[in-house]
Amino acid sequence: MLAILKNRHVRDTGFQAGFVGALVILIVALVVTGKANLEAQGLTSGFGFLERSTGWRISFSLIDYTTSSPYWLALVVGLLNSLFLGAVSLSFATLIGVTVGVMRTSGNGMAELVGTTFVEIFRNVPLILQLLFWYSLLLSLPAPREVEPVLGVFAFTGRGIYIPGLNITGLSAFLIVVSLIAGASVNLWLSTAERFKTVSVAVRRKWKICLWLGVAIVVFAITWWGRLPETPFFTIPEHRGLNYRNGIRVSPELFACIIAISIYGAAYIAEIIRSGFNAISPGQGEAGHALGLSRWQIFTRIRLPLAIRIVMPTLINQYVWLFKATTIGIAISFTDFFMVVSTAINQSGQTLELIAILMGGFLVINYSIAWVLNRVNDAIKLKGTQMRI
Amino acid sequence: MPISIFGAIRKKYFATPTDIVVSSILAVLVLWLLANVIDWAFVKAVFGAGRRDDCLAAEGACWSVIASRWRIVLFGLYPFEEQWRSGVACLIMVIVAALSCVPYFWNGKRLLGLWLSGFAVFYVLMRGGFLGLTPVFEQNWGGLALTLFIFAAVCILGMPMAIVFALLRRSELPWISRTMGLIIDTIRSLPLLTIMFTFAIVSPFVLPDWAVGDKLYRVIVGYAIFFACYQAEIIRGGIQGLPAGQEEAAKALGMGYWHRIGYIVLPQAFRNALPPTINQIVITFKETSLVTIIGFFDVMASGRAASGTAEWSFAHVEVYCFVALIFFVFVFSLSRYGAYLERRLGVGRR
Amino acid sequence: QEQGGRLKTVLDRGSLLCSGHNGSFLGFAEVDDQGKWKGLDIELCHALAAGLFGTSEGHLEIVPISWAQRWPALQSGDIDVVIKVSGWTQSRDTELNLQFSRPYFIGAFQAMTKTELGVKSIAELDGGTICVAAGTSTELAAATYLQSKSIKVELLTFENGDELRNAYYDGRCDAYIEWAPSLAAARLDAPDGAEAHVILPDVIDLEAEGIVVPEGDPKWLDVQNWMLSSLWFAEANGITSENVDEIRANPPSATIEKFLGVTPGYGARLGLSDDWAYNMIKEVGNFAEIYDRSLGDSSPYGLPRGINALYSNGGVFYPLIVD
Amino acid sequence: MTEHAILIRNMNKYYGSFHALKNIDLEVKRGERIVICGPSGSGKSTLIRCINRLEEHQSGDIEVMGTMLDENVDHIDEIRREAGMVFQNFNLFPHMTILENCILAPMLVRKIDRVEAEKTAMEYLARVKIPEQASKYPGELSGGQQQRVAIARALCMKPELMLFDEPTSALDPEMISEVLDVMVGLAEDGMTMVCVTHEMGFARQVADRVVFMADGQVIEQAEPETFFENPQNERTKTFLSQVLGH
Amino acid sequence: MTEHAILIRNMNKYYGSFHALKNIDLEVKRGERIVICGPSGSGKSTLIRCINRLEEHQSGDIEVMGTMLDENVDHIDEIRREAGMVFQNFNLFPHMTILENCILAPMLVRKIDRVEAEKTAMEYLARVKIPEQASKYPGELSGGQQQRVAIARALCMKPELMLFDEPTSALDPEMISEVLDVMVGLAEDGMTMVCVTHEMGFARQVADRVVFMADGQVIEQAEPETFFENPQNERTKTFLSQVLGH
Ligand SMILES: Nc1ncnc2c1ncn2[C@@H]1O[C@H](COP(=O)(O)OP(=O)(O)OP(=O)(O)O)[C@@H](O)[C@H]1O
Ligand SMILES: Nc1ncnc2c1ncn2[C@@H]1O[C@H](COP(=O)(O)OP(=O)(O)OP(=O)(O)O)[C@@H](O)[C@H]1O
Ligand SMILES: [Mg+2]
Ligand SMILES: [Mg+2]
Repeated sequence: MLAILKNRHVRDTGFQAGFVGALVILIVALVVTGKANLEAQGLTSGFGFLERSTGWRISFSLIDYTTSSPYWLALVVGLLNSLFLGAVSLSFATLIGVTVGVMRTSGNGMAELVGTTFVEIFRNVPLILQLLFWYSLLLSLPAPREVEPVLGVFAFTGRGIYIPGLNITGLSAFLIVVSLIAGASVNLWLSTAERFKTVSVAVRRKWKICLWLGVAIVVFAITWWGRLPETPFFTIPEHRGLNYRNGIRVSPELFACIIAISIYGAAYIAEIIRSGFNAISPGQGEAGHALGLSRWQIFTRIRLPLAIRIVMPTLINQYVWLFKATTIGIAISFTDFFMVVSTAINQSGQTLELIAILMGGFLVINYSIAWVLNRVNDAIKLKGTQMRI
Repeated sequence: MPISIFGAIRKKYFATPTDIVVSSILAVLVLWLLANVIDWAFVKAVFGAGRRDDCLAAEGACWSVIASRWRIVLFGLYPFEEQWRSGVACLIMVIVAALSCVPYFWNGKRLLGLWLSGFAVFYVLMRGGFLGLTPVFEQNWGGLALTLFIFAAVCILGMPMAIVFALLRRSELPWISRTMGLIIDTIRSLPLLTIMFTFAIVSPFVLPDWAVGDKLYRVIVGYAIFFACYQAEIIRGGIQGLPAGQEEAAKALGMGYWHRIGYIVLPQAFRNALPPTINQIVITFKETSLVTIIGFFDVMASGRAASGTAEWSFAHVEVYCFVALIFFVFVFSLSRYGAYLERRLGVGRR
Repeated sequence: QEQGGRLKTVLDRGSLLCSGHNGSFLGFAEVDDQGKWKGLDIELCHALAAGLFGTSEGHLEIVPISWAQRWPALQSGDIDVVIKVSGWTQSRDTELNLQFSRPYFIGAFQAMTKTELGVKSIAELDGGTICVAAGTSTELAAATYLQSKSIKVELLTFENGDELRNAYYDGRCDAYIEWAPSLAAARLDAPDGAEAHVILPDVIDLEAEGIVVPEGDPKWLDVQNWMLSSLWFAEANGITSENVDEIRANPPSATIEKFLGVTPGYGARLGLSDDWAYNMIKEVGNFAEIYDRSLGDSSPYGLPRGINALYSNGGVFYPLIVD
Repeated sequence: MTEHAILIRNMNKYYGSFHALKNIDLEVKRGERIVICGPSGSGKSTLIRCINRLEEHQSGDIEVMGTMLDENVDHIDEIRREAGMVFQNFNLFPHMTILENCILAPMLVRKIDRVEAEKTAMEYLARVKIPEQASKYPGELSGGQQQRVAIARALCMKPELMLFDEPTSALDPEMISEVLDVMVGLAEDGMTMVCVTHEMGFARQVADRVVFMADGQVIEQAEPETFFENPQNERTKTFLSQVLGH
Repeated sequence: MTEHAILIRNMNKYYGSFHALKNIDLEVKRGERIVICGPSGSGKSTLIRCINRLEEHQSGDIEVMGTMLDENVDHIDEIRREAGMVFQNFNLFPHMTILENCILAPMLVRKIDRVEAEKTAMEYLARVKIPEQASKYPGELSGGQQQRVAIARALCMKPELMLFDEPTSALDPEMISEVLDVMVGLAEDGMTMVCVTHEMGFARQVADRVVFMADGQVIEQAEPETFFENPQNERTKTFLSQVLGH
């Protein structure tokens, strides 16, 4: 008997069974207690409430939503808002981050100073504070009545930023962005995938032209289909009464979220980009110089592509992390997924179900982001064993 | 070949025509920003306690609100007469943090002892109920002290968890490592806010009554688990950086699993993982500010309470600046220290 | 939880866990210069604790809590009672398994706008923007009202009271819908002076704010109701924290004698000590005093009682019969 | 007490589907000194690592100092205590001083108290001729010194048997001899030794038997004289001509 | 059109306060093949890198193909177009295929259209004997192949002059000869070459002149015969005895 206990295989099996078993028991126990507690309080469990109408408003929505819409639609609205905010602010964060990262490695003392200051300030103050700060700043812009539009088309008011825009539904705008991203991905795939290696560049170029023609048609179709009825297709903001009319209004909540997350994210991305540039051996640039390439050509053709390849794995983690940071929008009532769930819990009392939906949503989104970006990374990463660059 | 100061400046800032343009534009931008900020924060600002009416008239910052209500920002709801305790407690935490930057404390036992004793003193002082100190319950803690308390508790609780998670994650037994991997990946892809929210709101429903505890401690546990999942991956990275021969040599000497882990693997893994660990701790401190959203009176919330009264409700930007400064001081010094360590370790690496 | 559980739990624990705020809510829960809670809701917490334990000193814990968390926190036992300006709505009452006490404050939803706009009624705000607090009954009421009157405005929601007010001051919206007390407070507090703002007469809706306890705990609810009633009873009978000792020494009537615990019965039926009302009045005073300190003339807000006065002064509140 | 230090019977080892050791039979008597040689990839390291269970074998028996190497964890511990091992890459613990490296296992595994352990350690460090380095860290020593510390560390556990896996192959030529000297001294003191090495001079000088491996099999075993002068197998001859040709 | 490919007069180069090149005078005629050698740290790389302004010199004149190397950016561009360079570490762009590496600069700098550039590239790749690798990435090639690609890449710019900085020193012995073969072929075609190398066989075979440097100075210049058989300077003798001794 004792000998059996001393047997390594028996032990290993025992440990594993014990660990997994304990975990399963824990989960079951939690669920059972949860059920019992909720029943004791007379709360009905289940997902039936998703069909009930909510009765509350959502101030920013990409799709049609009214107070009589059901809960599931509210959740979809929140999810789309989160994705929208994430997509926009991560794009800006990347743009700013790369710029600042480049500034910090540019060799220009002034640019380095500004870049460093930027990073140190915005990385060392909590995001929530920055968000509240930008929000107060935006709110303190003057009221629409007092604002003259910049260049005749952009109005920066305390009530939002007005920009010229197409009169299309939010959903179709979202779909357009999605199709553009999809087009870009296919493009990348065409130029990097192993299986197209044998196809000549000229043929591939033709394919790409077809691809972008297709994307253009799709985009156009979506735009047309998503027109708002009885409005001109293209409008610019103009004064009317107390407010600006026409054009697209970006609410201060959304705008503050975008600024805060973009800048906070940019500070982190800048650091990553900087380390990427520093990891490139100077020989690469020298080889470019020796071939007579200009500074700009060396930057765009050699150093930037290399830096991006080096930092891609780190960037992926950073993107997932930044996307999670969008939940901060709740602090100024941007109706993202978390805010909608939180309001729904407050209004419906279906705590457990909604939390499950919340977590499920984020798991799906984040795993998807990581999956897509990892595919991108696989597509562009340096080929071969020699990793010295 | 001597180089003049002007030459150096020229080389650094105005080497090429492009550099000249970039530098000049940036310089103008920086000066303009700086001028505005100074104008607002100093030239046109109102200083000194209780000058609300001057503030309303002034164009610049109203530092008067800080002068009048700084104690609320720092100490929150802590009883007024007892606030010295809160202050001393904060100071102790800062000292503990500073001491752990001294290489003398860089081993598991000393570091653990330092933090545990520092934390214990902090808690006892804050909580009171002995030596004639009136008891003050957690609900009345607030401001910086609460932020520091949550932060320290998360680190102290999370670090051992992280070690356990990391060891389970790289266990040779496939089911254990896979299950742990799944748990870690899942928690890592959830936002911290949702984790805190869940532990604050949901856990009372699914836990038996005796295990529920105060909301503060539930949130700390939730945050600690979140922290542990990130830190576990960092530690795992540190362990993977070790040459395989280290563990084999220990095995060949007849050392058992715990001895190998405790004496050979972990000490080296921590050394490898020091820079990312400090980075993680910095992030943890910053993100402690999220607890305000789930209803705690931390330094963010107490900041808002400071301007949340009839008298001062116009002066929120100033209070935000003050809170930002507090965070900046802490976070900046920590991250600078981390950068210094990284350089130091980088130089010493063989 | 078994019957009467929460009262017993609280008494056994020896302290009351009452809802606070993560930040502040003007007039109802604020922090003074010394870091002490004050405001109408907080005073009621004090009254309740004093009634339960003789004094609130050492027996009251104000637990900071956000709006979104008050129901879960109540259900999970993090707090014993929600006194956090919560409107009595049907869905809350039924679906959320909450039970409301009789209202202790009536807030009329009204809109405030800038005088210079020259707007006379909400209908004239058509095309403008209105700020409102998120996820509260205010938002719902405003939306319903605007819908029914076919007024097309944009509703902007804010989670936080400070944010909301500042949004309005900063011109973020043309009008600001809130219940009247907050509006009045905000108006008095406006950076450009009270005169620059006007509260439109349209009453969008009324909201009755009650104390909230979990459903199925009648004894605990009874305590809440009788606490409120006692505060009004004292006001109606001119009993204040100043003169309560005097009156107790020589009670003018048998009812008051009973009320103040000179003769037994008033407390025992609720499971409290008989002098609980006395303790309460002694500590926080009658409802008028509480109101006066928090929102009325002794506060910076100077908000008139209006509808919140006793029936005898044109309000809607009245004490129940003490027998 | 058996007379065999190591007894391997019909042992097979696979890495996945790769058959790394094929039907190995090997006997090592107490006090015997064995040198194992053979071309790269022939399974020498694998064999020696199977003996103290750094690798697991799939079939056949291994008995070390009379203890059967089976799934019983106590047996594994027992064998590891009795067999000291020295690696090609030294594998000293870089975060501990030389002395700490040497006393760690005796204290933890043999439960010897610190003073005693330090005494032993200093003895063995003196024996490998570097007592003066005791308080340095491994990173501050040369390769040859590090390898000598590794030998001392193994000796501190007072093993009955020492296993060496190419102890000199990571060393610069001038350091090889100082390590070999130590090993020769050890052999002269009668320690049972199994040593994988390409140092044929060492084999000639101290080995009681040379074992030649190729392709995961033991091809030939013989006393050094016979082995070097008169190898039987073709493979052995080619190998020897290569190694000695250098 | 001057007859000099390179003309360096009294050139000095400092790294901070360190005087790396001291009063260098050097003339290279068109079609001449120069080998520069000297001990490590003597400034060979620095000299060759000054010629195409990868390093800036502080005083003295450098004239390449009749163009003065001064602060005028057009002159620098001109010189870089005319001088191809091959580095010790190949420095191929790892994110581009071999072909893309070769056509990048001709397309961007010489504005040659893609089809034309690819044709030229394939010619030169054929000349360095790896046309079949055109669509692979540098990481997929051996070191010798990479260095040959680097030579082809430089040739694609049709330079008048080639600079080599120890092109074989990062290579394994068996790859050195394949690179040297390509260089010999280039020399035979009459390309002007300046080559830093320690391959004395190569120097003997193709060099018109050998330049010996030490301590940032040119110590001795001579035809290979004279240089190897009859060195004048003491330093040269020591150096040669070391290099040839191996
Ligand atoms: N962990 C492993 N997984 C798979 N195959 C392995 C592993 N370790 C060793 N091998 C293979 O087993 C064979 C024997 O390896 P071993 O290291 O024992 O050779 P060796 O005789 O010690 O060679 P060397 O003289 O190079 O050290 C080799 O073919 C090797 O590739
Ligand atoms: N960027 C630099 N900063 C400072 N000093 C440098 C720099 N580059 C080279 N040096 C110094 O200049 C001197 C000449 O260096 P150089 O690289 O030209 O030598 P070399 O002859 O090419 O040597 P090797 O044969 O090792 O390549 C050396 O002493 C070196 O330390
Ligand atoms: Mg081996
Ligand atoms: Mg060189």
